[in-house]
Amino acid sequence: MATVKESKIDEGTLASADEKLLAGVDESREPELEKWFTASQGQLIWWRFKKHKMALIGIAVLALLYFVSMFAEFFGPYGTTQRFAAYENAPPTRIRFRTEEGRFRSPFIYGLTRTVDRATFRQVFTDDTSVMYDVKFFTRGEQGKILWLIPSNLKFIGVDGDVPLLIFGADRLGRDLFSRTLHGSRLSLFIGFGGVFLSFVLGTLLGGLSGYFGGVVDDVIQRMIDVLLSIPTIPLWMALAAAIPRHWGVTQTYFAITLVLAVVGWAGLARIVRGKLLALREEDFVLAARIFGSRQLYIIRRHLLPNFMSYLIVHITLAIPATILGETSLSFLGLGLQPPAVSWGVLLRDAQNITAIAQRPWQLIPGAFVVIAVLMFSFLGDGLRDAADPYKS
Amino acid sequence: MANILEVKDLRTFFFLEEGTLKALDGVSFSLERNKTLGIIGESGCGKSVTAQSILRIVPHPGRIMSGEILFHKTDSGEPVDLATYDPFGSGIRDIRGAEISMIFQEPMTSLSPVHTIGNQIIETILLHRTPDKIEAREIAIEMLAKVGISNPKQRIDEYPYQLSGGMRQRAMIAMALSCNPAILIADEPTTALDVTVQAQILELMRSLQDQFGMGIICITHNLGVIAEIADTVAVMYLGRIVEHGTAEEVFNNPMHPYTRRLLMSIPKLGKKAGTRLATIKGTVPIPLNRPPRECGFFTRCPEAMAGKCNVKTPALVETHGHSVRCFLHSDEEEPMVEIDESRKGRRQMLKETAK
Amino acid sequence: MLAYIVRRFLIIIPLLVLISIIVFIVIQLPPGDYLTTYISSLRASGVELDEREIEGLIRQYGLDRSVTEQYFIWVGGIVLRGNFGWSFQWQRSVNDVLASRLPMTLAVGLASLFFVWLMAIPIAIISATRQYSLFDYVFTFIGFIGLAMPPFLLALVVLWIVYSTTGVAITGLFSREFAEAPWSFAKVLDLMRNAWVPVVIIGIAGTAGLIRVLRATLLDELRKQYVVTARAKGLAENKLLFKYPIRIAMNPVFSTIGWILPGLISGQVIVAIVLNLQTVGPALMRATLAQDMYLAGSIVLILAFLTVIGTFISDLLLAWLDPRIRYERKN
Amino acid sequence: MKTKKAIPDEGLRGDRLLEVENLRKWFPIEKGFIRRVVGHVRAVDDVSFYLNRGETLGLVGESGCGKTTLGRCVLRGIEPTEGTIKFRFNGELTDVTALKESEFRPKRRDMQMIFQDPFSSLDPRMSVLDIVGEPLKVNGVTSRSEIEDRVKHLMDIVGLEVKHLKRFPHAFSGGQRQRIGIARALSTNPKLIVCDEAVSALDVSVQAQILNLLQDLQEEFDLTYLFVAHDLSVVEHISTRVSVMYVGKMVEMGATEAMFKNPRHPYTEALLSAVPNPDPGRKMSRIVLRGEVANPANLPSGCPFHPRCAYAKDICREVVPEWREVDPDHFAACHFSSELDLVGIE
Repeated sequence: MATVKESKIDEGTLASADEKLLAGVDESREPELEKWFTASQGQLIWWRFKKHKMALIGIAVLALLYFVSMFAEFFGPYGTTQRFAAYENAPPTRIRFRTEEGRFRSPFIYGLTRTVDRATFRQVFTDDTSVMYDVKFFTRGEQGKILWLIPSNLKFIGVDGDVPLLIFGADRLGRDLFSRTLHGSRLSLFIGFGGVFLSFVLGTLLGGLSGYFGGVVDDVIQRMIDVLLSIPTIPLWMALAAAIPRHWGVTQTYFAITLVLAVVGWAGLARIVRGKLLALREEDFVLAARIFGSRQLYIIRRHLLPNFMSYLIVHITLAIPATILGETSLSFLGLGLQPPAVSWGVLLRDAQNITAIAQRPWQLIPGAFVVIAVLMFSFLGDGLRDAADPYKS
Repeated sequence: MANILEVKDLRTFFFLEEGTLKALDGVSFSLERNKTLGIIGESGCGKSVTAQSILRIVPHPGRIMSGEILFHKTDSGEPVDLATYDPFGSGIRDIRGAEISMIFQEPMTSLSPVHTIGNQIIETILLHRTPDKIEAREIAIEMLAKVGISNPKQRIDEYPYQLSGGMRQRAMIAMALSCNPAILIADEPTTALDVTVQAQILELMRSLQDQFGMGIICITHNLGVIAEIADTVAVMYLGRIVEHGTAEEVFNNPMHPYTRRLLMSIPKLGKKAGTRLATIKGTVPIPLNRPPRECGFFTRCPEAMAGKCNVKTPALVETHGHSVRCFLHSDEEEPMVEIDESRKGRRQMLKETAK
Repeated sequence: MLAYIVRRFLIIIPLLVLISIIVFIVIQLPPGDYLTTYISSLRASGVELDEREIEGLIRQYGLDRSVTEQYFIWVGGIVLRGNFGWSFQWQRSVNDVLASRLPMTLAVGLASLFFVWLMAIPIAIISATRQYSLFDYVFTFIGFIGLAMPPFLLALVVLWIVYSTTGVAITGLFSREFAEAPWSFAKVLDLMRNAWVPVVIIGIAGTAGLIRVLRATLLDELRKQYVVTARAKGLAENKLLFKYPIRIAMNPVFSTIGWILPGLISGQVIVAIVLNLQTVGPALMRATLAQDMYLAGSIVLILAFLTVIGTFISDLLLAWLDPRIRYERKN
Repeated sequence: MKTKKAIPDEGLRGDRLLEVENLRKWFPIEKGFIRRVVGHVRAVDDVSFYLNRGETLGLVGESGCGKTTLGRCVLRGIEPTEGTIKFRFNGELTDVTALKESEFRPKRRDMQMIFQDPFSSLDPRMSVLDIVGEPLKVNGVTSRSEIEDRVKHLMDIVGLEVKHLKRFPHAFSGGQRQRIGIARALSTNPKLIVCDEAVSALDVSVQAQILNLLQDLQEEFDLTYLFVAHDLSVVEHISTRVSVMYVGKMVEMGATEAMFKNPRHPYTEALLSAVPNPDPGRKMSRIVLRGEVANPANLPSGCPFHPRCAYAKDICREVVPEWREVDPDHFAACHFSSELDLVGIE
């Protein structure tokens, strides 16, 4: 047909000329542009995310934290229960590079001698400068199982000799706080995933049902959310955590705590999922899909879920630190994980009163890990939030 | 000639991450008292930035880089150059709302949702006309009556969402005219309105012009609205005025290929001429990182001349009763202007030269 | 509007009933009860009770009845007589235990709220109006840290810093000499001297949170067209900011007072334990551990009640502050 | 006076593609937490019309008059409250509203839609290939190469460059996005396309391109359009017949030219006179309507237009005017449509 052909010449050619003008670029940049034009939402998010420096720092630090926590047996010089009887309450070991004579040498430490100050009856640790102990990397230490599987006694750092290397000092039982913090990070960091995973499943499911079915189902779920959100979080956590039997093992307690944290977490998520679902249902492309005959489930799978997945990921990233804080708080109160389990919260329990802190301020160090982990997650979440909607300006 | 506003060679650039966006690249026009200038163009041509530049409310990161905006306060008095004013200073603030005021496209978002319309109108009057609150309220009520809002004594205490779209636009107009401005800038005043309401607002603007005698700059993409209301018309394309003349001249005797095609591309009521509309290929480009010398329209122009339109910038030249910027009509070239793009803006540069 | 208030208020009742049921179930969740714990602790200290004595105790505490009955007795007491039940642990009525602690809890919560506002509002306004300035960056960063630091950890750190520099252990709301003393001017002064620590600590996280929210809202509002309109009127920038965008951005701040306060109160539970405050926090902690179910249940219930009432107040405030919402309700 | 019929011959009249009778869409207004229904928004209220194969019916009206809802109801994008929608499937007029969703789904391919917003109508996460190919996939075409070939062909037809197959919507301008939407609508070889304000969001020069494209496609593929728009000039340009809506009701329907020259309803007259004319020479007097559009949740008694009508009499306040054929194929709902001498466009 003549007219159609003509229109094609007239308007078809516009496309290529048009976009060059749109972007205002010369021909040489075309391949680069084409990459941009054929980029999926995921790629656009990633490109945008990469520009967010804080978020990149966040992801790098978190990667490091998780890596170290997984290989705690390797990075921590000692086991969590290994005690150094002469080193109870010992301060962090000073790693030295200069001998008494003032010469520089490879890193070494001194052993400590414990005396009691006659006036205050306090313990005093003094350096025993008679022997220098070399600090060594990749040494052998106590046998442990890396990743619960591989038996190994290789340690990242250690001391040549029989004095302990207490990088963060020792607790009142003479255990190495550094090793305990690294081991503790495993429970603390991963409880975030567990709790968030559970609340994610619950929240997406119930929020989805609520938004999808509407009507009575929606009403019931919404009221449930109302009730849950009306009960203050921390008291509810406390009351629920108190129900965990004391005699349960570490694993059981761990999952119970995860459950407790998720009980509160899902409600907020469900509300977001529902709202997003309702908004997306109104989008024209969803109506279009219905009009050309798509089934409901297909629309949910193909259009709705992918479109709010990025929001969910953002929400989750920001929910993980909340869970970490929750575990820390509960364990700190003694309602969460119990010794012999080691987590940041459990470790901070040893710094519960002013006497303990005054004696061993280094027992606050696990707290710094909490702050760093949470901070990095916030950076990451912020970056993701900014990148999540790549089509907005 | 009683010009109240003369814009000369105005350049407003936006410094974006992707590069410099030349929203206005040498715009010149003038406005007479009691007359209406219509500025037409498609989205991205720079028509709204023109309005923002005059009032010095160009959003960040936009800057006026060169040019003059001469505003004649009275016929006799010396003109002031608004382009040299500090956008946050009291000089321009005394002019805004008092001598030059503006109405916007979306009357819902243009008014604060949590303040009554009365509050917002009275505020303007208190700023510029009278410090007396009671008098200001009376003026506001009078203005509301003038723009055709029935029962103004009651309506003055209503919130914007309580009014219909047309009523809100009337309230906006009442606010804009409350201090008897010399110039009213209307940025797409009827675009968000239904056609019957649009007719009411256009009618209102015309009758108010008769009453108040202000000059109007009406910015729109709707050719019908322009034909309806404007005495002179400026057609903008890619940050430049491509054609400028009386409404009759521009509509009946368009000379720029863009104007011509634009007029042919819209369906006209009652003139079903043939089945196909004329089209312009492509879309309006964004004036980002453009070559320094070109006719912006050459990529879409069916009459473009290679070696000419793509390498030289035509000048706006008066021929046959109105001005046009096209090499088909005159070989004259726009003089090259060197702009220091170091983000300084005109004001700073003027300051530096003064030192 | 009145109809709206009534209707909105009526929703609260079923909500509270549901909450009380959930709270009671949660409190009943731990295996065993107060008596079992009590008896075993007696046993540990060498005191053996015979069957009759135990049964007597069970009856005395009402533990022979079914859980449903216990619930109705408890709730019935609260509704009919304002009696929250008996605290096994304190051997006093729950009302008694709370009477001394609840006012102090509320006072600390309110003071924290004002601290939050006093700090957050100006900072947020400056941050938003000077976006990307050094001020903005610094406070955004501090805000991040404030949010990342659990309040109890902050309390510990402050405790340590003050102790290591001055040697004073700042715990409790009163100095030792005033702790048991009757109320007097000197006692109030003493309270002021001690109370700022918990107030600041509890307030920090809230401040950080509010700065973030308010800054974001304000940045949104600053981009709105009505700001341009106001500017085009010739309004000075500062006047304009306060009258329009700030006024509108503040709506959520004032209207959320209802649920911020309960949030601060429940947030102070852990801080109160660290700082050894005479508020409901430590009481709740001990009650949950000792399975002192009526005390624990009442505290959680009261906090939930405060939240629900707070949300109600917030809704009303919002309707009052924002004419748009008022209007929607009418129609 | 008898108007000239827009439909060329009697034979075509029998070629009905769509017949809509007494269609209603009432949205309940709920109040309180028990969701008591306190009233209804009568978005579409007792509307009847038909469409013949190959024609374009323009549906005009001001915002909130229910034209978009009507367009969506016809395709059962929104379930109508009441009424019948008969569509010709395989030569037979079938009542679509009587079908279950599962029975209707395979028939949906015959009726498609083009949307107003070129941004929200395309899933940003899908490439052009996926967007245009999706209706094929959903309707049982499984071979990827077959889908790709068909999509390339469609892109060619609507004036998109085939090499942009793998691009995502964000790479296209508004006009091009609209072309993608058109290609998607065409993919199932539909008979009817509802164009919901298909050109309103576009710049004027691009609008002309899309209007031309729509006309070319109609000719080539024997398409029937229900063209929903608020711009009367555009509707006049593209439609064979026009129907005017006012708060949920149709007030007039007839062949475009005849109706615009000689309207039979005062609202049509007012609407036509309000359109600004891009011809500075002709500043004609216009009818400026008083008052505001009626509230569809609380309609005035009698004729819903009577509070604003310059010709209203007592009967208009009391009796709802009937929808009747005032001339052959020219319908109007006004008590005085045969008496009034209304002015159209010259």
